[in-house]
Amino acid sequence: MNTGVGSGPGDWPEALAAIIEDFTEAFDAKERYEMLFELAEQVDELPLEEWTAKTKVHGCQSEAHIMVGLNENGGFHLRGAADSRIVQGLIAITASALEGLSVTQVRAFSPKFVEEMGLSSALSPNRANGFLNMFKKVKEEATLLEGQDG
Amino acid sequence: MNTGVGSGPGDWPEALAAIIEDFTEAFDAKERYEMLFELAEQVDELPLEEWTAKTKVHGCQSEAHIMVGLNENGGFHLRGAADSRIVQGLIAITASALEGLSVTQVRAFSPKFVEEMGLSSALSPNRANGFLNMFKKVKEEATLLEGQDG
Amino acid sequence: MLDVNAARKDFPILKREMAGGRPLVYLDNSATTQKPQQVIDAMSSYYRTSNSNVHRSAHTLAEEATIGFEESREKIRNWFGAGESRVVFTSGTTEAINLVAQSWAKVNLNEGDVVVLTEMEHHADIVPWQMLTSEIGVELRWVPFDLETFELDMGAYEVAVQGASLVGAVHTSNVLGVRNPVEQMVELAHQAGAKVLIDAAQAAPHDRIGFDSLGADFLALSAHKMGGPTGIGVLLINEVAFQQMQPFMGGGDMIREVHFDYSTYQENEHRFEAGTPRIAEAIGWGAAIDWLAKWNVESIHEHGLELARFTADSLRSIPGMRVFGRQADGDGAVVSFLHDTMHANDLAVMLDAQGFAVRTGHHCAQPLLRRFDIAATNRASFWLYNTLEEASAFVEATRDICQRYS
Amino acid sequence: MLDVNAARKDFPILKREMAGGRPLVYLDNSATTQKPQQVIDAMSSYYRTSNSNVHRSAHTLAEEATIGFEESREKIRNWFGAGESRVVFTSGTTEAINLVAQSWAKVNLNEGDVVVLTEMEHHADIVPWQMLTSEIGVELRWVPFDLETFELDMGAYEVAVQGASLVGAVHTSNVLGVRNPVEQMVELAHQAGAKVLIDAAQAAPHDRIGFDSLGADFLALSAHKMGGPTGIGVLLINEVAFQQMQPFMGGGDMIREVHFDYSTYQENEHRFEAGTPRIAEAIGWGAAIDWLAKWNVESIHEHGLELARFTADSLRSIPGMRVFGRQADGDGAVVSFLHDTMHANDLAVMLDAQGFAVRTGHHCAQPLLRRFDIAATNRASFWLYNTLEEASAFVEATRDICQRYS
Ligand SMILES: Cc1ncc(COP(=O)(O)O)c(C=O)c1O
Ligand SMILES: Cc1ncc(COP(=O)(O)O)c(C=O)c1O
Repeated sequence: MNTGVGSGPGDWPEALAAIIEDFTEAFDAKERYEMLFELAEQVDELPLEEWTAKTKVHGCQSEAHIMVGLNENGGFHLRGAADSRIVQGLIAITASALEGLSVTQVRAFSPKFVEEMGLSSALSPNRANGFLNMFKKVKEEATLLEGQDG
Repeated sequence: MNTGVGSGPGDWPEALAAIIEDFTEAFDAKERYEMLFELAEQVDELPLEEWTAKTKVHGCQSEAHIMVGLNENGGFHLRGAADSRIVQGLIAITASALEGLSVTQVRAFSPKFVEEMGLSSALSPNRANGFLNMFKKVKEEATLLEGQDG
Repeated sequence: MLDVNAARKDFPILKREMAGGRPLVYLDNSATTQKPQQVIDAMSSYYRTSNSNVHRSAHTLAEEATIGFEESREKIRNWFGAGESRVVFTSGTTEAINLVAQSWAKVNLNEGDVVVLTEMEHHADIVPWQMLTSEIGVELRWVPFDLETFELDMGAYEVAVQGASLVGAVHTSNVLGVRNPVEQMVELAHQAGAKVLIDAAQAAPHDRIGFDSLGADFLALSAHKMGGPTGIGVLLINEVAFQQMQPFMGGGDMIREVHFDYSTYQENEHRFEAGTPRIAEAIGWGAAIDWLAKWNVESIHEHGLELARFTADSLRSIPGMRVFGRQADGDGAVVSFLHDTMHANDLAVMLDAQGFAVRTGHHCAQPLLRRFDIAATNRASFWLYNTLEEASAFVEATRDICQRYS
Repeated sequence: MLDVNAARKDFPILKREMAGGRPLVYLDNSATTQKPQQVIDAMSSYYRTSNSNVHRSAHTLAEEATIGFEESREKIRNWFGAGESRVVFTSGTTEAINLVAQSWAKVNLNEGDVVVLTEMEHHADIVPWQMLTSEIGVELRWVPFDLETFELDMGAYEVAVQGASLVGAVHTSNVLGVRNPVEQMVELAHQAGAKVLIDAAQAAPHDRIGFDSLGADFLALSAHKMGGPTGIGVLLINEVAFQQMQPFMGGGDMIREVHFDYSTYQENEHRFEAGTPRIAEAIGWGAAIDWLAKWNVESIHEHGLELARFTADSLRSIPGMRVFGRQADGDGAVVSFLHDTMHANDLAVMLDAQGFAVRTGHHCAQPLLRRFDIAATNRASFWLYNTLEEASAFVEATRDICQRYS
């Protein structure tokens, strides 16, 4: 089992490595999307009332919102939601990948894990951009978090 | 041997039918063009001094000029010249086809004989237009000739 | 009756296996149709045996290419009943409409002149006119449609054309499938002294259009939506309008003489076709028309409509599903739909994972969608190779996804 | 050294038999090159397996088509060294130059502003500017060339660019084969504050162009002259100039949002690519670049030049023959010639009857030809598959025809 810090392939934190394994073992794309739909339910959902211009992820085909914070142990914690379940599933995976990390670790985290999950058509050029925009926003917000700390 | 009056395939005057036969018996396109070059020498050439705006054939890739008249027997007679030998060869064939006909016969003459001669690439869309323009001009001028008569 | 199975055999892509070994069910025909092998072969064969630049040259390949290219123009002229009109090749419907805007409207209209458009237009028939509002100050008048019946408000149309100079109207909507009463629209426009441009991009694959008999002044369409290749389309132009047009782009092939201080232009269609033309594309399109001629266009139309009706009716029975369109006689083989709670993209991705290709988004008709207060629909669209089995499998997959995930 | 025989094998058309069973000797490469089987296959395979409309859709075929299309853009960007610049697809060089005229010049220039052109320009780089003189009143300044050395008068150029806003210059002349000192021309133009558009239609198949390092503002070329399909070309645009451009044509794909009363546009290259793009064409062009990458561009250049030199020298030895061009290092593989008494068309037709395809006419450069007081030349032009044997057979056939019939 992998216990890396997310620098790239082969270096994923445990929770993420488990999700990747589940995905790669899925029978086909249909099953993988079904898993995404399920994961979407498990995110710490950002309720509609908290969706603002500040939380919005741009360049995404769906309306997606994220907010970063710290959990009770002072580790990184991501909340998010999207009108698309699939996008929300990707947010959920990201959240679980980054949960509890330090801000420095978050900023160094590679987005390449999605490529390993076999979600090629969910990660269409457009959609992939959406994911990458989301991931970039997470890192930017994480940096602000650090600012708050220091 | 054919002794028609030029209404179309199978109805060509003798002189023209002979030329067509020569052409269809030629070995290949190269030989046919060589024949055109030779025929070009046999036209009753319209000398440069007589080239005017009135004699000019329009829409032809080369500079071509024609003048219609009557021979000693009162039959149709075509003189012409072109800076292109190939075009002049086509004028020569036309002249020999129409030689001695009545104006009415000239006006009814079909231009389809060139198709039978296997000169496809000499009769490119552009060039064919040139030939057809020339043939049309011959008929128009023939009509004027009639006007002069009457 | 259309022999759908015989038609299918000509389309190699329909044999393709998708994710999980599932067959491809291609329901995105309004975006672009698939190409029969005959079209692919015609282009390959052109490149393998006759490829050459066209016009003004004396060698055999150039002759063959020129003849092939110009023969395709004649095929298109005949197929669309434009024997007394002009056939100008463009890169597609979009460029054809821009050509009307730039070569006709900009030259013949003045500030304050009115262009009438319908609220059903594709962006291709909106943006060029908006550009012209800033360039020369024409005014746009919009003709609404009924949100329940999806029908153009012909009363409003009749009022709008009064004093107008040009009408731009989609023949068959790519979102709603609605076929507009173009005959009546042309008549009313002409009575009011306005010219008419018909966007027939969606009608071309399903209808036999008679341009001369319809009497419109301009008609635009794309090869790629009727079995032909990408990169080519056409503007059909009535002779009177043709004579009022000025060249759009300058360059080779469209000129007669070029001097340092002035140039003169061709007087036929080439006047509007600057540069090396789309030779292989024209030849491929000609082959598409030859291929289409083997089938009966009326039965292509009927077949498509039958699938669209079945699909629309079946989708309506899915809880939370909204269907846009009426699928009346003459309409296109298009069904747009949107579920209340299932995100359109999620539905599309789940369908795709099962081999169903549908389009999702605004279909380049944002103003139309905004009238319904929505930003996207899913859209299934059919052509002659689609079967009732495919439509039915598609509906069941959709039902299943919506039930499980919405 | 270029392995010409290996290269020939990839071109099915070169096996074609012409009139009388003679082999095809294709010497009309400046008009359009032949296509390797790999290019034909790439397009067929696209149509057979992935054909779909691109952008904004969620199904697999649309993804594949989008990726293929955009990957081709990147191949073109890399091949032409435009990593820091913009790559806008057009239908060819001609449309690319019209795009500069309409999207940049018309927006940024005013009455009296000066556009400098050379007397060597192709009509594609003349007519769009003449149109602009009547549209917005720009002035044209012509830079002459020497009728003996065929070289651009750089002294006159340096004077002409003073106070000019734009220079339009052909990289390599399609009639003379002369390669202009484009590096120096860009530098002088930029010193004078003028932008520079390079017409690289003839350079593209023979030269490795580095757009970013050349530093020109615009560069136009066509796929069909470098082994790619008809119907597609490109305009490379420096980032600063790109930001100064306004959309040319309106429609799908180039918009961000369309409202009844206004629209907003994409900010990347799509802004200038209205309508369904040339998908198969882009993919075919990408395959042409992959294919070209297998050969050494420098040796393609050297090979072509060697054939051109041999041909020019040999033709000069035919009595009454005039050769236009210098075939200096860096020049294109083009030889224009004209016999004193043998009509250019007659020569071409006689050559054609023996399987030799040469171009004949004004080569879309009437002003250039008029400087020589002629209306046409014959032109032999070479590419990597032409052999010395072909060139030599061609010269002998020409010599023979001129001897016998002039
Ligand atoms: C120098 C030059 N410029 C422009 C063009 C025009 O290219 P296209 O016809 O592909 O637009 C050509 C080709 O004929 C050319 O040789
Ligand atoms: C109604 C309608 N008009 C115009 C177009 C634009 O066609 P193209 O993208 O081929 O120019 C389309 C296709 O999307 C359409 O459906």
